[in-house]
Amino acid sequence: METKSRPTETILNVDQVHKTYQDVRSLFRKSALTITALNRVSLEIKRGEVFGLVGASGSGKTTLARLVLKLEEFEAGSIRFNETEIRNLKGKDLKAFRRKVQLIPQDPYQSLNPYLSIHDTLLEPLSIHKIGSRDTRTKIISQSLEAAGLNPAEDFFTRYPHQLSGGQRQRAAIARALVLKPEFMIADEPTSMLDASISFNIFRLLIKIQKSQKVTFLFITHDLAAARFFCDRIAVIYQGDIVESGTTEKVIQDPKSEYTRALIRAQPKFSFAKTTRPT
Amino acid sequence: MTLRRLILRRSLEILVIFFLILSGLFFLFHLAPGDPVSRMVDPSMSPEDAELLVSQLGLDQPLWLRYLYYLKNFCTGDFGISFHYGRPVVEVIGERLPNTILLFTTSIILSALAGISWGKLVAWYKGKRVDTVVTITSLVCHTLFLPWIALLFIWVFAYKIGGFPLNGMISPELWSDPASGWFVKALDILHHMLLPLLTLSIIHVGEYLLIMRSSMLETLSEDYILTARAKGLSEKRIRNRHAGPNASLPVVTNVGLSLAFSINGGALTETVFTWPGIGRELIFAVSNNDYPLALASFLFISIVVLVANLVVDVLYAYLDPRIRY
Amino acid sequence: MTLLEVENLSIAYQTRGGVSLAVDAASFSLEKGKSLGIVGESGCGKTTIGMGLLRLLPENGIIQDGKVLFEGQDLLQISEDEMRTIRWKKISMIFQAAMNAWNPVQRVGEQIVEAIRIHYPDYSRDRAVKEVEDLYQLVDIPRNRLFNYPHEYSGGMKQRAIIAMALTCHPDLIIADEPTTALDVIVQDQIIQKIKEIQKELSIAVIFISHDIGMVAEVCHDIMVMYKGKIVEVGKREEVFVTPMHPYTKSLLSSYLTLDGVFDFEDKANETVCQPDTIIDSHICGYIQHCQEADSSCLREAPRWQEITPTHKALCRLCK
Amino acid sequence: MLKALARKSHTLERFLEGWSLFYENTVGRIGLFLLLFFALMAVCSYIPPLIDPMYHPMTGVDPEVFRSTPPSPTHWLGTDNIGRDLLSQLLTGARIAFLVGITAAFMSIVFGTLIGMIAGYAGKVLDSLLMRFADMIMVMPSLLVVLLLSSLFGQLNIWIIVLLISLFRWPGIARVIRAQTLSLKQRPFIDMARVAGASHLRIVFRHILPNVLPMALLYMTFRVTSAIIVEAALAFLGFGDPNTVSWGMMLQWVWKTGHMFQAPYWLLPPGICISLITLSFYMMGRAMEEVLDPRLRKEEQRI
Repeated sequence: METKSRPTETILNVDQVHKTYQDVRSLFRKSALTITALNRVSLEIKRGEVFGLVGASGSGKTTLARLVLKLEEFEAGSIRFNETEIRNLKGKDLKAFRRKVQLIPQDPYQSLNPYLSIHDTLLEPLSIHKIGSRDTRTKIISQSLEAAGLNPAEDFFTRYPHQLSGGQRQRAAIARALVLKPEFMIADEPTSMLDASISFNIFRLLIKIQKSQKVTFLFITHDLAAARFFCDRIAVIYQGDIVESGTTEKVIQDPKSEYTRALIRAQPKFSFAKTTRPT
Repeated sequence: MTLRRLILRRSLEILVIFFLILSGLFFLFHLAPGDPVSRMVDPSMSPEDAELLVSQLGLDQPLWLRYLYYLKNFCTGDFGISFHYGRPVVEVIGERLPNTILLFTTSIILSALAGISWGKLVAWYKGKRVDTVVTITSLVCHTLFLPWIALLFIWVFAYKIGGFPLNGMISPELWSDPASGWFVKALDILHHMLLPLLTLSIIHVGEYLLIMRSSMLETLSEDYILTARAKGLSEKRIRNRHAGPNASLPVVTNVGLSLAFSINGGALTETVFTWPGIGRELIFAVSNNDYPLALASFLFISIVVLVANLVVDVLYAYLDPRIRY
Repeated sequence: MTLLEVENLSIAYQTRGGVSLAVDAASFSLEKGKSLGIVGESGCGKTTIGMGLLRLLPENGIIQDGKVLFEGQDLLQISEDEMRTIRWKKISMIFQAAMNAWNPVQRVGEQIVEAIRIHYPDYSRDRAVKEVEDLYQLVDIPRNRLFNYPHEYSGGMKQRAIIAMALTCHPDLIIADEPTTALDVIVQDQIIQKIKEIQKELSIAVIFISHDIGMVAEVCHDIMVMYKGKIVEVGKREEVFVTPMHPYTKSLLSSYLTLDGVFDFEDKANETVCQPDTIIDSHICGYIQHCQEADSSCLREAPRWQEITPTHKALCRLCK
Repeated sequence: MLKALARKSHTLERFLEGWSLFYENTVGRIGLFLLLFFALMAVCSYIPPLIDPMYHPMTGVDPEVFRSTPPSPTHWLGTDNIGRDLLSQLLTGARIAFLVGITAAFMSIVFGTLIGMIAGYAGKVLDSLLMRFADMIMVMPSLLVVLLLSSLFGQLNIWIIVLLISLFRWPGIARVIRAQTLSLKQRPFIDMARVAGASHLRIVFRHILPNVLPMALLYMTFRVTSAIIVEAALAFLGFGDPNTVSWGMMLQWVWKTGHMFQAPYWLLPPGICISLITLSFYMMGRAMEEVLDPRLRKEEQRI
C-alpha cells in the first residue's frame, strides 16, 4: 500500500481572487450596486486531502467552486491547478483540465438531464474526451456505477433520472464524476437536499471513494458538523472573506473569529443527553 | 426603481423602437421595386403641382437626403397629400385617430375587466358544470373568425331584427339637424358603436377569461393562499383580496403582448362596420394604392400600439410592487 | 390538562394511480403549554398531519377516519364556518421558511392586521396596528419595516414576521412546519430560540414539525417519530434520545452529525438503502427493508406497540 | 404489450403517459375529433373535380346556373354568383388552411426556437439585441404589415404569405423558449455538462433542445391558429393568392358581391369552418398544455 506520497504538494492554489456581481435590478440606477462575492480570497489545497469550505448561503462558497471549475470568470487574482494558471485555459488545455476536475452537485433532482438515461449520462464525458472503445466504455461505466454504490450496474443503464430515488440520483451524479477518474473533486453541498439517513450514507460513500481513489476533495457545506466528520482542514467563509482556516479540530476546538464562534454556538446542544450518554 | 424612472426608461425604449419602424418603412418604400416618386405623388396631379411636391418631399434628391427630408417631414407632420381625398394626409388621420382610440380602448378595457372578473369566478368553480360550459364557450368566442362574426352580427341584428345601424359612426341627418344637442349625438355614436364593440369584445373576453382562469388556478395553489386559509379568512375574501389581484397580473401582461394582434382585429372590425377609424383607412388606402395615406396610417397605428403598451407597463408596475421599489 | 387529542387519524390522497394513504391511524395527545416534535423524512406524512389538524389539506386530500379533539371539541365534525373561527384564533401556524407565505402584492403589516381584524371585528385599525407593533418588538423587527412589502424583507425577517403573525390572536396551539428550513445556520438558531422563548413565556402549546431530529430536540418536550405514514415511536425527548427503541429512530440518531460527537455513528448505519423498493404487504412493518434487526417473524406478523415506560413506546415487535 | 415495450423506451413511455392524460381531457378529445374531421375534408377535396370538371373550385362553372343558388341535389351547398360549387370550394379551403397553418407555424417554431435558444444561452449583448428585435416585431400588427407589403410588392402568392406570417409570428415563441432556456441554464445539469467538457453546440442541441421541444410543439398548435386567421383575414380583405380558393376568400366574395343578406348558405359555412378549425387546434393546444405543464397537475406530486 502506498503511503501518502509527497503530502505537501499543492494541487490547487487560490491566490487573492476577487469577484463581484452587478445587481441586475439596479442596472439602470445612477450608481449600479456592486456586490462583492469574493474579497481577495486565498487558499491552498494539498494533494490527497479533504478540504472543507464552510459558510452560510450567499457567503461566496459556491461562487468560489464555480471559479475553480472555470464556470465563471473573475476579476483579479489567480487560480493555479497543478501549477497551471486556469484563467486563460482554452481549447485543448481546457479540455485536459476538465478531465481532471469534476463536480458533485448539490441538487440531485436537477443535476441530471431528464432526457438522458443513466448510461447515456455517464457515456457523455467519455465520448467528449474520446476515452476508450465501445466495450471499454461500457466497462468504465459499470465500474463507476458500482463504485458509487449502484449495484448491479446494468440494472441502472436504461433507467432515467425520474425513475430513481433522491439518494440513487446523487449516487448516479457521483458515478458521472468518477468516469473520468479525476484528480480533484468539488462536492458542493452534496447532501443538503437529502434526508438525514440517506445523506449519511452518501458521506460514507464519499469517504470510501476518497480513500480508494486517492482523490483530492474540496467539500463545500454550511454544516460545521458535516465538515468535522469529513474534512482534514477547513476554511470558514463569511460574506466573501475567509475569516478562519486551519485543521478541522483546531478550528472547532479553538475558534479565532467571532463568526466561527457564532456558528458553533448555533449548533444543537443536546445538553440533556450529554450527561446520560457516554461519548 | 421608482415608477417615474420606469416610465422614463420605457418611453425611451419605445422612442427607439418607433424610430426603427419609421426608418424601416422609409427604406421599404424607397427600395421596393417600382418608382418611389409615383408612390408619393398623385398621378392625377398637374405637372407643376407634382414638381412642387417632389421637391418638397425631396424625392429628386439622393437616398440619404431623402431620408433626412422624410424624418424632417415626419417631425413637422407633413405626410403629403392623400390621392383619394386630395387633402393633406395629416388632416385625414387627425379625424380618424380619435374614432379608433374610442372603439379600441373601450373594447380592450371592457373585455379585460369582464375577463378578469368572470375568470376569477369560474376558476373558483373548477370542475363544476359552470366551469366546463364557460370554458368551452370562451374557447369558441376566442377562436371565432372576426370578420365573419361581424358580418353575422350585421346580418342578424341590423338586417333581420333591425334596430341597429348597418354601418358608419353617426347618422348624418341627425347631426345636420341643429336641434339635436350633444347628448343626442353621444347616444347616436353609442348606438352605432354597440355592434362593433360587441364584436371586438367577444373575441377578447374569451381570451382574457381563459388566461385569468388558468392564472387564478395557479395562484390558488400558491403558499400565501394557504396562509390566508389558515388565518381563517372567508373564501370570498381569499378570492377577492388575495388570489384575484395576483392572478390578474398575467392578464395585464397578456393584454400588452397581444395588443398588436388586437389592432389587426380592430382594423377588420372598422372595415366591416365602416367605422371611420384609422385601421379602416389603412386597409382602404392599401387597396387603392393611396401610398401617402397608407404610410401615415401605419405609422400612427404603430404609435397607438406603442403608447398602449406603455400604459399597460405602467399599470403592471402599479399593480405589482415587486417591479417598482 | 389535555389540549389536543388525536385518535386514529387517517389521511389519504386521491391521485391518478388511486388512493394513497399518507397518515395511517395516528394517535397522540398534547398537554396545554407543552411542545411536541414530529420527526421524519420528507413524504412521511408529518406535514399532512399538521394540515389535517386545521383541515387545510389540498383538494385531493381526504380525512378518512379519526377524531381531532381540541379542548374536547372534535374539529372534524364542526362546520367550515365554525372551523374558520378556530383557525388562527385557537390554532395558528408558522409556515415553512422556504414557502412564499406572504402575499407578494400586499404590505406585510396589512396582512397581519387583516388576521387580527378578521377575528376581532370590533378592533379599530389603529388598535390592531398598535398590537402588531408590539409583536414586532417581541420578534425583533424594527417598527418602521412594518408596512414594507414582503420582497423587501430578508429571509430571516420574513420568518420572524410569520411568527409575529402567528401570535396575533393569542392562540392556544401553534403548528410550526419546518420553520427553519432554507435559512442560514445562525438565523436558524435565532428562530429556534425565539420559538422556544415564546413557547415558554406565553405558555403556548407548540407542534414542531421537522426532518431534523436535532432541531426538534432543542425545542420540544416530547418527540414523535414518523415513518411512511405511521407513528413508530413516541416519548419524552430524553427517552427517545438516550434510549431509542425503534430501529428507524436508531438509524436517524446514528446518522446525525454533531460537533462534539455525542453519537457514535461508525458502526450502525446501514448500507441497504439502495435496494430497489419492492411491494410488501401493508400489514407488516414498513421499515423492514432497511431494518438491520429484523428477523423472520417480522415478515409474517404485524408490528405491535411496545411500552417501555408509561410515556415511551415504539411500534416494533422486537424492542423490549 | 405496449406497456412492456414502453418500459424499455423512455420516450415512448412519456408519450403514452401524456397521451392518456391528453385523451382523458374532454377539451383535447373534442379538438382531436374536430381536427380529424377537417383532415378528412382536406383529403376529400380532391374528389369533386374528378367527378365532373364543373366541380372544380376555381374554374368549374355550372353552365345552367347564372346566379347564386341555394343547396340542391347537384350542388349540396349551393353555388356562388357565377355558378361555382360551394362544397368543393369549402373542401379545398380545408386543404389550404392546413397547408398555410402548419407550414407557417412550423417555420415560426423553427425561427423562434433557434433564436430563443441562442438568445437565452448566449446572454449579454446578443440576448438584448435579439430580444429588442423581437419586441419590435411584436408591436407590429402582422396583418397590416403584410397588407402594406402586398401593396408595395404587388399580389403575393400563398408561399410568400406563409413566409411573411411566420416571419412576424416568431417573437412570442422566442420569448417563451428564451425564458425556458434561461431557467434551464441555471439548472445544474448544464453546469455538469460544461464540467464534463461539452462544447456550446453540444449543450444547446443535446441538453437544451430536448427540454424545450415539448414547449415549442405546444406553441406550434397555437401558431397554427393564428396563421390560419391571418391568412383568412388577408383573403377576406382581397389580398389573398388569386390562384387558390380559401375560406377567407369565399367570405370576401359573399361580402363584396352583396350576397350576405340573401345567401346565408354561402355566408355561414366558410366562417364556421375557419372558426372551428382554429378552435380545434386551440383546444388541442390547451389540452397539451395541461399535459406538459406540471403546475397544472400539481396534485399528483403532492403526497
